[in-house]
Amino acid sequence: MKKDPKGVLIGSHYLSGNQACAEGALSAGCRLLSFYPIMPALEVSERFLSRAKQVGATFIQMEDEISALAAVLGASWTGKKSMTVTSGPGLSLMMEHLGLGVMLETPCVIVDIQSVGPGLGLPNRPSQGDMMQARWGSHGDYEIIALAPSSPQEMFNFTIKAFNLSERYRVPVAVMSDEYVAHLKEEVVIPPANEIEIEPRRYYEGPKDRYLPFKRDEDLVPRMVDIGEGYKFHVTGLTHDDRGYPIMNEECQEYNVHPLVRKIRNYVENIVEVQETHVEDAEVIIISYGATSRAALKAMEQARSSGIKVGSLKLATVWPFPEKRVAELAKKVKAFAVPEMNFGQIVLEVERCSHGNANVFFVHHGEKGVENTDNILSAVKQAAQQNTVKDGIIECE
Amino acid sequence: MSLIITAFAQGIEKSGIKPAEVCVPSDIPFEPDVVKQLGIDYFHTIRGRAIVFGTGLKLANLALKVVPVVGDLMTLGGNHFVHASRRNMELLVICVNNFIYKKIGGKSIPSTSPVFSLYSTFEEPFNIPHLGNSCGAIYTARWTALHTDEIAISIAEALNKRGLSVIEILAPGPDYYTGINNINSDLVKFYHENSEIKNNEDPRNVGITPEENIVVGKFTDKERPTFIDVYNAQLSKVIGDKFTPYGPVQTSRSGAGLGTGQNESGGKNG
Amino acid sequence: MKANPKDVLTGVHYIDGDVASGYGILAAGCKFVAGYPITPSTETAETFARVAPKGNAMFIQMEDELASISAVIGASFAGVKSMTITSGPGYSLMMDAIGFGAMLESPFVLLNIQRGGPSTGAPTKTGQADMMQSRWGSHGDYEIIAISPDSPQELFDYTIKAFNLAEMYRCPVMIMSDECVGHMTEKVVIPPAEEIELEPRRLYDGPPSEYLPFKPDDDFIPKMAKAGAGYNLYISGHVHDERGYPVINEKFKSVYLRRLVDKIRRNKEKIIELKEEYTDDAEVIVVSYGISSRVAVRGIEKARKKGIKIGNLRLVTVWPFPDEKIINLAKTTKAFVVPEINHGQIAFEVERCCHGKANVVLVPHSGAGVHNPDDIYDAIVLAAKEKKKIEGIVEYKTKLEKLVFEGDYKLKE
Amino acid sequence: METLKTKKMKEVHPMENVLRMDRIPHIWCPGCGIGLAVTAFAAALEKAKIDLNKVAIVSGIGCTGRVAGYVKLDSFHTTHGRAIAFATGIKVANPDIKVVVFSGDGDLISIGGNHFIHAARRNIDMLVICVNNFIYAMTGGQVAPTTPLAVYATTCPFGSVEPPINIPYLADSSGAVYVARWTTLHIRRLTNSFIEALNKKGFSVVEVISPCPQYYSRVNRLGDGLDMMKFYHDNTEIRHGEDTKNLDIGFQSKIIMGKFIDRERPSYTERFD
Repeated sequence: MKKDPKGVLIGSHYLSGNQACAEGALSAGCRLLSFYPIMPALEVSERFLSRAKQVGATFIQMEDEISALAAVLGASWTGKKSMTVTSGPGLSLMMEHLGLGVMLETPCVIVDIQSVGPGLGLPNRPSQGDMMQARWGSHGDYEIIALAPSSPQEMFNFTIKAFNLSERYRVPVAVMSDEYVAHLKEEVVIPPANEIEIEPRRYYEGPKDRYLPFKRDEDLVPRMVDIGEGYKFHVTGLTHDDRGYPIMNEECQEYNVHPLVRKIRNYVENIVEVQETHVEDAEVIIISYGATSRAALKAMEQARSSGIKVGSLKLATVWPFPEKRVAELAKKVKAFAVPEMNFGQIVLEVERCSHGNANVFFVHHGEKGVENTDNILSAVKQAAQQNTVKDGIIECE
Repeated sequence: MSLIITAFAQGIEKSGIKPAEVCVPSDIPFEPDVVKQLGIDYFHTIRGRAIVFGTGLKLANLALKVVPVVGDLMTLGGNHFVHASRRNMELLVICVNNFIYKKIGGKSIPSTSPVFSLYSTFEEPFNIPHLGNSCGAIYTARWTALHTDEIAISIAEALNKRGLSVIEILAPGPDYYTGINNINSDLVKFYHENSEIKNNEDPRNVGITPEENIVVGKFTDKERPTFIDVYNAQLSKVIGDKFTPYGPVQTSRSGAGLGTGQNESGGKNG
Repeated sequence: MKANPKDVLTGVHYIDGDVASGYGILAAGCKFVAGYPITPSTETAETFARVAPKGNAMFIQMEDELASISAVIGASFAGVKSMTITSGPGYSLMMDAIGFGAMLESPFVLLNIQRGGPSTGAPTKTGQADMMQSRWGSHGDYEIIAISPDSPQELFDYTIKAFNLAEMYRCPVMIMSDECVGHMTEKVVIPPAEEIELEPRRLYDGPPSEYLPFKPDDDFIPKMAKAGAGYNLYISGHVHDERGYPVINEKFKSVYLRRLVDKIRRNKEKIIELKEEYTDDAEVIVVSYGISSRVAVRGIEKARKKGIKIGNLRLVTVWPFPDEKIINLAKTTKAFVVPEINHGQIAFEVERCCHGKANVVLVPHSGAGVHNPDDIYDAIVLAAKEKKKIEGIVEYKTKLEKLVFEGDYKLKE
Repeated sequence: METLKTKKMKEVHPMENVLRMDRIPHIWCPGCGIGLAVTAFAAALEKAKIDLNKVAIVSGIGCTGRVAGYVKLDSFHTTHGRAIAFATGIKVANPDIKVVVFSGDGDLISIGGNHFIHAARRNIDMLVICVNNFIYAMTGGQVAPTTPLAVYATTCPFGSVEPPINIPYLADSSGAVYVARWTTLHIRRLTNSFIEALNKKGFSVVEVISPCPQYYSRVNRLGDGLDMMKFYHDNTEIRHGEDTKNLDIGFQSKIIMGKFIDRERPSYTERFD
C-alpha cells in the first residue's frame, strides 16, 4: 500500500495511552477503524473519529464486536490497513474471527485494553488477565503476535510496530494494553513521517490469471492482492490449498495448518523484542510486561540500592514468548520474579522455559496500585535468599 | 427512586403478581437497594444477552415471570429480540431506550436519533415497536420516562399477557455507574413535551424522526399461541397420551426439584 | 442421590459417541439443553431432542451459540441441570458467556466435539486443538474443569460425571471430546438407574432473609438458591461480594476473584482422574488424552514387545492439569512422549511440569485425522535412545509431514 | 461412401467467464435449487453491464455458503452468519466495490440476523441474496427460523414448534430499499430482479425459495426436486408491491412472489461524506 504521511501528527504531545494508540494507528497508515464502544477503550475510537476527516480515514461503529472484527478483515482485503479496539468482553466475542483472520492470513491489528474479568468484571480497573486468551482464545491451532506497551509513548510505537508485524507475517497482531496505561497521560513524541518505518504490504506481482492466494514464499508467508483489481481470487475459512479452494483431507490439513504455526515459530528470533537492564550480574531477574514493568524497574533500582543484584527483563513482545532468552538466563540466575496483574499466566511460561534451573516467584501485582513496588521487593528479597531450586511456582503475597 | 423503577413497582403491584416470582435479567445495573425494595430476583447479565438469559430462566421454570430490562436491546441483542418475538417467548421486554448513550461516552447506538446524538451519526434509528410487531411480538408500547402512570398500566397489562411483550421507554442517558436511576431530566422533559399519544397507531408509522413529534402509546395488543403452547400441542399430537405436557412447577423453596415438573427426579436431600 | 429410572435407557446399546452422550445427558437428570447445529456435534443435540420428552426435559435450538449458552446459564439459575453442545467455531462464540458463567459460579456442562481448525477448518474431521482454549479462552482469570473421554462408553459415563462435577464445584465443566470418538460406534452399556450416582445441587435451606448467594462453605463453594423462590437474589456479572453486590474496593481481587480460581486449585486432588499403567519404573512415559490415547496404545504395545520399559499416563481430567503427578514422574523417568492432534498444547504443560528433569517429545498432528501409530512408536524409541537432556520440546517429524512437505507431493481433492 | 469431415470445435460453457469451471462439478445434491439461483445470478452478472472486476461476493456457511467458491469474482467464504458484517467492511473501506452477499436462510436470518437488520438499517449498499430452503441442509436437516410449523427436522423430531419468520417483512421493517421474492422455478423474473438490485443503491434483499429434496422434501414426503417445481408452478402467485406483512409462508401454502419494496434512502457511505 502507498505511504500516506497525512496521519502523522509531528511534535511532542501530552496524550493518554488510548489517544497515543489512535495516533500510532494513523501514523502507521491505518485508514479504517471498525469498533463497538466499550469501557475502557473509548478514547481510542474518539481520537480516531475526531481525526478521521482530516486524515481521510473511515470508521464504522458496528452492532457488536463480532461484526467489528469481521468488518476489519473484509476491509483489510481492500488494501486499507484496518484495526479494531476493544476490551476483555469484546475480545472474547472476537475469538471466532481471530481464527478466521489467522486462516485467511489477513493483516489486521486488535487493540485490547485489558480490564478486570471474567464476565463483566470491573470495566474501570486495570488487569492483565487476557494474556493467555490472546494466544489460545480461538479454536484450532495457530500462532499469533502480541505486544505489551507500558507507557503512552510505547502505545504509539507498538501500535505502529503491530501494523508492521501484521503486514510482514500476515497474521492478526494484538496490542495487549491495560486500563492503567490506556488512561495514563504522558508526553508522547511523534517523529516526522520519514523517520517512521512502515512495512509495505506483500503484494503479488505477476500475471493476473496466475495468482494463487495461498502460494507461500520461502518464509512461508503468501502474497496478497486487493479486491477489485481483477484477480478474481477465492479465499475460504475451510482447510484449503494454494488456490484457496477447500480440500477436506489429512494431507491438506497438514499442508494448510502446519505453516500457520511455522511461519511464526521459525522466525521467533526476528519477532521477539525484549528490553534488558542489569542482567549481566543479576542473581534475581524480574520478568515483566505492560504496566507492571513500570513498577518492576522501580523495584529493581530500589533492590540494587539495598545491595541485591537484581536485573529486569521487560517483554515488549509477549507472544511469541522469548523461550531461548529465558532459558539462557535461567542457567545464570537464582530466580525469576514475575509480577502480573492476574492469578498467574505468563509466569507459567517462565516456569516452562526455566527448565528447573531457576526458581520462579509469582507476584500477584496491582493490589496496592500499579506503581507500587512492595510486593515485588519482598519477592525479590525472598528469591535472593532461596538457594535451592524448588518444584513449581512459588507464590508470594 | 427513579421514575422507571417507581412505574415498574406500580406495574407489578397492579398486575397482582407476587414480586418474588418476577425475575429481571438486565444489562443495566440496578442498585442493590432498588432490587431489595422491589423484592424481585435480579441478574446483571453480559451485554445484549438479557433476553436469552431470560429465555433460559423461563423455559426452565414456567412459573416465573421474566422481565428482561434491556439497554443494549438493539445492538448486541438485536437478533435475540427478533427470534424471541418470533417464538413468542413469554417475556416482558422493557427497553430503556436512552438515545444518547452516556454509558459509553455519548456514542451512537442503533436507537439514537441523529438530532439527539452528541456525535453526528450517519445512522437512522430502529423503530422498535415496528420491528417487534413485524417479528411477532403480541404487545408493543412506547412511553417517555415521564409517562409513569401509562408505563405502570402497560407493565401491568403486559405481565398478564401470554407471549412476548415489548415496552420501549425513552429515558435519556442513564449513566453506567450510577445505573438506571440517573436520568437526564431536561432531555426527558423535552421528549415528554414533544410527544403525542396515539394508541393503536400502526407501528410502522411510529418511527422517531427529527421533524415530527415522538409518537407514544400502545401500538400492538394481540393474541398468539406462545412457544410452550405450540410445543405442547404439537408433541401431544405426535406422541399421544404418553406425552406429559411440559408444565410449570411450584417454586418450592426447599424441595430441590432439579427438573421441570419432575420433583421426584430432583434431589430432595439437596 | 440416584438417577431417575424414567431418564435412564438401561441396556446394552451399539451407538456412536454423540448418541451415547445424548443418553448420558438424559440419565444425568439434565432438563434443559439449548444448542445450535454444528458439525460434528449435532447428533448429540438430535438425540437429546428425540429423548427429551421421556424425561419431561426441554431441548431448544436457539438462533446462535451466544444465545444457547446464555440460556443455559439462565436455566441453571432457575434450578435445573442444563448444558449446551457445540464444536470449534461455536465454542469460540461462547467464550464471552463462559467467563460470565464462571463469574456467576453457575453449574453447567458444555460438550465440545472438537474438529479440524482453525476457523471453519475441516468440519467433518477430527482435531484436539481446543484444549488450551477450554482453559484460557475467555478474558480474565478463572478456572474450569475439562474432561477428555476416549470412547462412546466413556462419553456416556463422563457426561454424567461432568454434571456431578459441575454441581459439586459450581463451575462450567467442559467435555472435550473429538469427532473420532463422537462418530465412533461401539458397544455402550447403560446401567440401571440405581447404579448411577448423581450429585444433587447444593441448595441453601435456611431462612431466605439470611441467604448470601456467594458465601462459600469450607470448601470454597457457595450454596445456590432457585430464582423465583423468594430469595430476592441479586446476581451480578461484575466483581461481587458475598451478597452478590458489585464491589470496587481494594480487596476485590484477593478476596472475591481469588476464590474463583482457588475453589478449583485447592480441590485439585479431588477432581483429577488419571489412568496409569507401568509408570513407576518406566524409562519412557506416553502422556495422552482423548482419541490419541486410543491410537497411542498400539505404539506402546509395539514398543513394549521391543523391550522398552514404557509407561502409559492417560489424562481423563485435562484441566485442572495434574502438575504434581508429572513433577514426580519426571524425577524417575527419562522422557515423556506426548501425542496430540495439534502442534503442541498439553505438551507445553508437560514441559512446564518437567522442570528439565526429563525430555519431552511431541508427536504433532495438524488434525483431520489421527496419528499413525508407527509415529508414536518411533517417537518412543527415539526418546528411549536419547542419552542427554534436551532443552525444550523435541518436535517429532511425522510421516505425514515428510510426505506433504518433502519431495514433490501433489494434493488430492 | 465418403464420410462428412466436421471441424472439431472447442467446447465452451456459456457461463465460463463468470463461473470457476475448475471447481465444477459442485457439491449440491440432484434436485437442489441453489444451482438454479447461481445460474440466474451468473446470467444477471452478464446482463447487468457492471464491471465484474469491481464486484465481490461474500458467503457464509452452509450449502448456499459454498456459492462464493463457484463464482468467478473476488469471492470470500467466511464464518457462519457473518457474511454481511464482512461485506460491510469491504463496502465501507472501498465504496467502489459492489458487494453481493449470497447465503442461506439459516446463515443470514438465524445466526446472522443481527447483522442483517443492522446492515438494512444503515442501508449499507449491498445486494443480499437469501436462498431459503426452509432447513439447515449442510448439517443434515435441522430446524431453521424459516421452517414452517409442524415440519419434521432432526432437531425437532416431533415437528417444528416455532412460527417461521417472514424475511421480506423483517427486511422491510429494518429499512431495506429493495425487497423481492421468487422461486427457483421463475428463473427469468429472478434474473431480472438480480439485475435491478445490482443496479440499485442501498441494501437490497432478494429471497429465493428453493427446494431441498434431500432434507426437506424427502423427510416431509413432498417428493423430489421436480415435484417441488410442480408445486411452485401451481401454488405461487405474483403480487408486486404487496404489503410485506402478508408474505408468511406456511407448510405447502401458497407462496406470494414479486417485488415488494423499491424505495430510496441515503446509504451509509452517502451519509458518511
